[in-house]
Amino acid sequence: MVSKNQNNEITLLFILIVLVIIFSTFSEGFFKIGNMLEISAQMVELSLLTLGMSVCIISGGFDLSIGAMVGLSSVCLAILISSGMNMGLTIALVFGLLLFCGLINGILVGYLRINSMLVTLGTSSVYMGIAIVISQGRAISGLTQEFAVFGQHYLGIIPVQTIILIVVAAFSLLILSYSTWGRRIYLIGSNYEVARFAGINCGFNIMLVYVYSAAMAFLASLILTSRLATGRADFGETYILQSVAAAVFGGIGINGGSGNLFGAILGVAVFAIISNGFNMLDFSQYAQQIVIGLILIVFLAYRAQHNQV
Amino acid sequence: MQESREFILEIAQLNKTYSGNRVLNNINFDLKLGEVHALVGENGAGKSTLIKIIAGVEKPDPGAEILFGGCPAINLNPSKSVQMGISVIYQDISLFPNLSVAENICIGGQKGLFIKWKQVFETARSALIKLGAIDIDPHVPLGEISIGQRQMVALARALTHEARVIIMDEPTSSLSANEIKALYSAIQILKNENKSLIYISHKFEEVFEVADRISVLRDGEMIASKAAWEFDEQSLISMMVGREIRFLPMRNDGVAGKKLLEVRGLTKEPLFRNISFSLYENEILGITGLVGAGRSEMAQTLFGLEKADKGRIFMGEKELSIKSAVDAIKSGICYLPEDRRGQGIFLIQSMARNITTAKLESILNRCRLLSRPKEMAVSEYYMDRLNIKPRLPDISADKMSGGNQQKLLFSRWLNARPQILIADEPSSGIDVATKAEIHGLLRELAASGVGVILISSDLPETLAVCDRILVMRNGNIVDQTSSKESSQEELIRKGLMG
Amino acid sequence: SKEDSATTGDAKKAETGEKAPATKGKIAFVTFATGVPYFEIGAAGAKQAGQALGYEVVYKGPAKADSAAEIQIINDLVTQGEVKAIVVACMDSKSIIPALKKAREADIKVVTWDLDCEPEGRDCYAGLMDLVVMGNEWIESMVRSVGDEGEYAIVMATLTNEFMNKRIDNMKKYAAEKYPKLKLVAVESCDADPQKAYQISKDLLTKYPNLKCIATSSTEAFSSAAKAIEDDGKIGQVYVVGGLTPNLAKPAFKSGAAKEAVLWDPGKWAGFGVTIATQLIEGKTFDKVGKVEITGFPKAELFAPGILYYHELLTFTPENVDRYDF
Amino acid sequence: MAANNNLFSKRDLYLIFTIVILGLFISYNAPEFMQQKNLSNILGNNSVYGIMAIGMTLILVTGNIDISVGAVFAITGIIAANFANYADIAGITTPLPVFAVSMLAGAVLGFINGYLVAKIKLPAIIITLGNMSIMRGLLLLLTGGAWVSSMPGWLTTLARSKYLGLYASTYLWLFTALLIFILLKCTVLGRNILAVGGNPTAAQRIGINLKKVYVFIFSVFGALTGLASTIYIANLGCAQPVAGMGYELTLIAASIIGGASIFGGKASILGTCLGVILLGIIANAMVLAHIPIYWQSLVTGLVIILAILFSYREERI
Ligand SMILES: Nc1ncnc2c1ncn2[C@@H]1O[C@H](COP(=O)(O)OP(=O)(O)OP(=O)(O)O)[C@@H](O)[C@H]1O
Ligand SMILES: Nc1ncnc2c1ncn2[C@@H]1O[C@H](COP(=O)(O)OP(=O)(O)OP(=O)(O)O)[C@@H](O)[C@H]1O
Ligand SMILES: [Mg+2]
Ligand SMILES: [Mg+2]
Repeated sequence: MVSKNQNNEITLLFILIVLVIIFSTFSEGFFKIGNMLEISAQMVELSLLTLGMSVCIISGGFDLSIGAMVGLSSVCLAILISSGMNMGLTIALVFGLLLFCGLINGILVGYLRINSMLVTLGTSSVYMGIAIVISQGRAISGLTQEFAVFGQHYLGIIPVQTIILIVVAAFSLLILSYSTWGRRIYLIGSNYEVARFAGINCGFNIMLVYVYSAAMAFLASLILTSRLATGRADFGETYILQSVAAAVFGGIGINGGSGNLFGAILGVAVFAIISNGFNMLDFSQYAQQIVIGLILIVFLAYRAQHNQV
Repeated sequence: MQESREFILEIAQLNKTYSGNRVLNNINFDLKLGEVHALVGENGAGKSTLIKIIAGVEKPDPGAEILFGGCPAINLNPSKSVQMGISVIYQDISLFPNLSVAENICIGGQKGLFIKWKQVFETARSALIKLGAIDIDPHVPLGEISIGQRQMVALARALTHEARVIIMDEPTSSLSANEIKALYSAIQILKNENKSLIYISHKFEEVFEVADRISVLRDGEMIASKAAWEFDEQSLISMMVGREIRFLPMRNDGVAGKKLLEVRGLTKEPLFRNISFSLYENEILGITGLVGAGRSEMAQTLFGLEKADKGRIFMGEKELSIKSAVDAIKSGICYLPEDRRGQGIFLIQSMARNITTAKLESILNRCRLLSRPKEMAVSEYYMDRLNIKPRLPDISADKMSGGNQQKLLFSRWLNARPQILIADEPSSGIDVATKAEIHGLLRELAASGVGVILISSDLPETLAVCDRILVMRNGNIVDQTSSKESSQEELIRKGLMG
Repeated sequence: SKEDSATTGDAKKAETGEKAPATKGKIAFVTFATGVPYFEIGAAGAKQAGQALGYEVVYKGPAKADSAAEIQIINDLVTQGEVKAIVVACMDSKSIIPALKKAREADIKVVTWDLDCEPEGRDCYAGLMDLVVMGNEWIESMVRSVGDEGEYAIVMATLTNEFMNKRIDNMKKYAAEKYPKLKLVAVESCDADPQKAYQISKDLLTKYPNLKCIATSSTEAFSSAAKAIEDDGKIGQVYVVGGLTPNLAKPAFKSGAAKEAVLWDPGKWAGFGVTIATQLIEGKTFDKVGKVEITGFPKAELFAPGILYYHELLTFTPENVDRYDF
Repeated sequence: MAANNNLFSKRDLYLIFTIVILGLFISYNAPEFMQQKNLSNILGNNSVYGIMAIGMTLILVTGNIDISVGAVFAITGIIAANFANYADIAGITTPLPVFAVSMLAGAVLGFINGYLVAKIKLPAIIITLGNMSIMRGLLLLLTGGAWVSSMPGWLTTLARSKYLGLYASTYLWLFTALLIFILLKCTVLGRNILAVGGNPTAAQRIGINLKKVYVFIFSVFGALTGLASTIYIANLGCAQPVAGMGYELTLIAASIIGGASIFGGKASILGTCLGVILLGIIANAMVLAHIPIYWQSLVTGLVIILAILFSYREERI
């Protein structure tokens, strides 16, 4: 028997293939190795953030501060690197900083039991504020050539960031499906009260969720900052709603406790292909928006109908 | 004219299939005016499914014939059935935790644009008084009262609405003797008003007390439908189960072992105070009392879910400091909660996941990752041992019948290998055969050295299984008896009534 | 009547310029936000100029101001490999560089207009004038409106636009040096939200009763501040200055909240960018600093290597505003 | 514990307390804060958010969410502005028809949202996200991004009409709050809405028509958004196709600060209004207390977190 989840991923794969065929027939440039790799590289940041967001949603919450954390981390990375600090040390420091940000979110949500949307909306403003204060609204450049490795280099023909994504995604999939922490996240997300009665340490496990999400935000910002060779406070803003949309599109249940990270990544891939394909086809931006909206609703309606039977 | 007909509800050739799985097979069923028609059957036999179809919540397979008051009821949906005068108390107590008790009782029946608050509260209060549930404040949000009290609210709700057919799916699973008595008298009043009732229960004394007619479902088939006096308990059981069950003497007549647990002066105002007792190896300690006596709260405090005001807990010689459920499980104390849906089962998760939760360590492989084969092995072991149906570890728990969900919950705590198991109403909603199995399991556990605390409102069950019984009332322990004392039943009844 | 139908046919073709056959090539016109009047006017001008020169101009930009999305559009254009030139307004002068470099490596001419990027990212900046210095014109406009003394406040669009920050820093410095009696009391940012700009303006009027002028650096801020002054009953007491397209400036002129608005014609500017791009495609190089001959842009000059200015700043006033329509 | 404590709660008191303390603190640093003019400005300006936040609360009560509010806001704004200009030519000089048209347009768009949510049985977040994309795309396609400006005076003067020291828009906000409060508190329909939020399955089982409830609340939200957008265009004297970007999060924040739960069943209309006022005061204080712009986001965030910690106490035992 094919379970619901697998079913979902098969449908998503099917959609991906259909889209690729459609775009390839209408645009010569689309189905080329170069472009495919370009798509894979373009979707990395959103994918990483969607991983973080998905885990939050699975645990029954939201993390709206990922955008601000990306900005904060980007600014810090750029300032430290451009001021000549050793790259390894910088990365370690900023990574530590973001984990700390995640820890604060996690403590407020997990231990103080404050609504995650509220918490992360508040901390988002704080993290963004710190980023703006230390960058004074400037875009910071002057990054070293060495730092370009994360976002501009290739291993063979494969972009480094694509490899990072594959490794991180595989690791996350493994952790979420096969570690006790991952299992507990699903259980807490499906019913917090029941999880408490089952003797699950909800506070601690939820705290880790937000730390994980912060770690994903760090990686996304590392790649983004390196790819664009600039640090900016507002780099992450547009990703928040996108990541929620991609997660839900990929089959993560908005009420928590269900869904699969593989589906979420496929969700991002569909978005990336649509956006790339339409750019190739010289579609107007407005028409693109309309079509994306239609695809979203029609596909989900189709899926909802079929899951009911 | 039609009101004078004998049958208010007639069902013929009813089938129901869930994704290819037939759970109701060619059912014929009818309900007379002013009759109490009991529906019995094993867990998963299809009782709830049948009444959900009558209530319009589930759609039957095509071809079924349903007549209500002589008229065909086609394309039933919930609002239609409510309009026709069908009122249901669902097994999963379908109420609104965010609304007050009074609103829960009155909602759906109000006419007009505005709510007449005074009327709502008066109606609610009088319904509650009719059921003797005077301690339930109609102003309190439903989410804040205990599961037993919620069941009373659901009953009050069914009495309030001008229904012609009232369906009760295990209305007493969380109730104790007094409330059940009140229910009997309420049912009598309804009968006198010429209302018809369908009554589903696993408790035979109830069935024989209220029913005029009894229908037996087995594996989705209607086995028999006869007047109540034509059955006796044994024949009913053998029809339900299809075989004989023997009830073993349950009590442990041997000497109790070492002292396992000692509780001294446990207090959490205003729920309970000054609770002191000991628990010994090989012993099943019963705690009984009326709904709202504070038993569940006390157990949850022992399990670390609530913080006590004062009191000390010793395990052997060592004093325990239990700050959370994690601590409690580490010390070997496990708690099987009474509110299955709100506290027990992860409805959207698979059966296997529900079973292995409390001891994930047991299904880790060498890399400290969850091993699917091990998980399957563990869950299949318990599905066999407790006869959980359907035997599909991957389907989600919300697709299972209430009794099977309860067995799932039981498996979870068995798998956690407790030293002390606190079971809060473990046999609520469980059929006789399984109940016997669970009692056997509890006894087996006790024999293997585990201390069992059985919280039950079901007095016969308590008397049959427990070695020693504590009686709680209003948060105090009022009485203690041991099985050796002769007139214990009397004593307990006295303790309960105060 | 035959002639008539022929001309209307031509006009139709002209309108749907993209479908006109046998163009000399395709040029991408990229902005960092769409749905903003400023860029829409620019896009129309760019298409018109392209058509006049025999090129097909495609307009692209993210739905919402977003530098990462803009960069992705550039990347996609490069992979697609159909355009001969990109005329781009850069949201961020630095982060866009790697993408633009790739475009240049792929033999695509890159011309920036509106907001420039770092020199290594483009072949040419088709500019209006030194935009940082342009802020000074607003200070001059302020002095023309309210005199050279008194309190003023600045309302800017977003905090994270480095270029705008530079311009405002420059404005502050210029005002402080040239008009020491002008006192800057506050700088606020409205996040490009008109409603927030309205609220901030009202709050400024409350906090600083002696305020004489609100200098703004974005369309939203200008029109919202003008309305706030009107609603607060401060007409004649407080003025708003800054840049605004003439059609949007009319209400402010009518109410008397503004005496003038200093801006340029974005359509013309975009057309300038497209014109430069076509010249680059056709092999022209700009290397001699000084005046350059470009039809339609009499004041055009090569200001420095790679930087062209066409010097056409417009000052809209209640008197002349009806002469423009954009 | 009062019976209907989901409409009036201790939480509201904590919020009021928080707001008062914050207000005192601000006026210590900026005496202008307590001026009657400033207070009425805060109430007037924030009525745009206030009215929509009440609608959003209504959506949240049922366990749904609406991301498309910004797009509906923009569309109704453009429609209202165009209508006002035509009406002016046709000789109409009262804003009432503009409100009516805008609210009607909003209700229609809301109806579409509600109908899809009820029909497709999908999380509203994703349906409204898709609709947002479609609506914004259509709007930009049709308007080409052009603003509608030069509104007739009889509409724009609305932004300065005051009665008893309060702006007209404040009264509209108050009226909306009262209306929705009465709806939830006193009407059968309102209780049904709460019931749906508390337990949709149970609600269906007692014969409440979920579809009707969803369509109703989304339409109401749409109409309220239309109301707010008309106030907005009257305030600003122009309408923009990009208006309302990001409003959804602000509105949700206000509702949740006020005690609503995104999982449904819980709401406080008073709390939502207080949430809007709290956010409005913080924004106002940034200017009055002369916080440098680069510090504003940081200070805002810290104040919000403190306010949450402070007013969240009741929730925890
Ligand atoms: N939604 C569903 N999908 C698939 N199977 C279902 C679903 N609901 C119930 N079933 C199956 O139908 C059968 C009958 O279930 P039902 O709930 O009617 O049993 P029951 O007689 O009420 O048992 P109990 O006494 O335990 O409540 C069970 O085997 C159950 O697993
Ligand atoms: N969350 C709560 N808030 C306030 N009072 C509560 C809450 N939960 C339970 N109570 C009250 O505490 C008392 C003890 O409840 P408890 O559930 O412990 O009783 P019980 O003996 O287990 O009865 P039951 O048979 O209903 O489970 C009851 O009066 C109940 O109303
Ligand atoms: Mg059942
Ligand atoms: Mg209990």
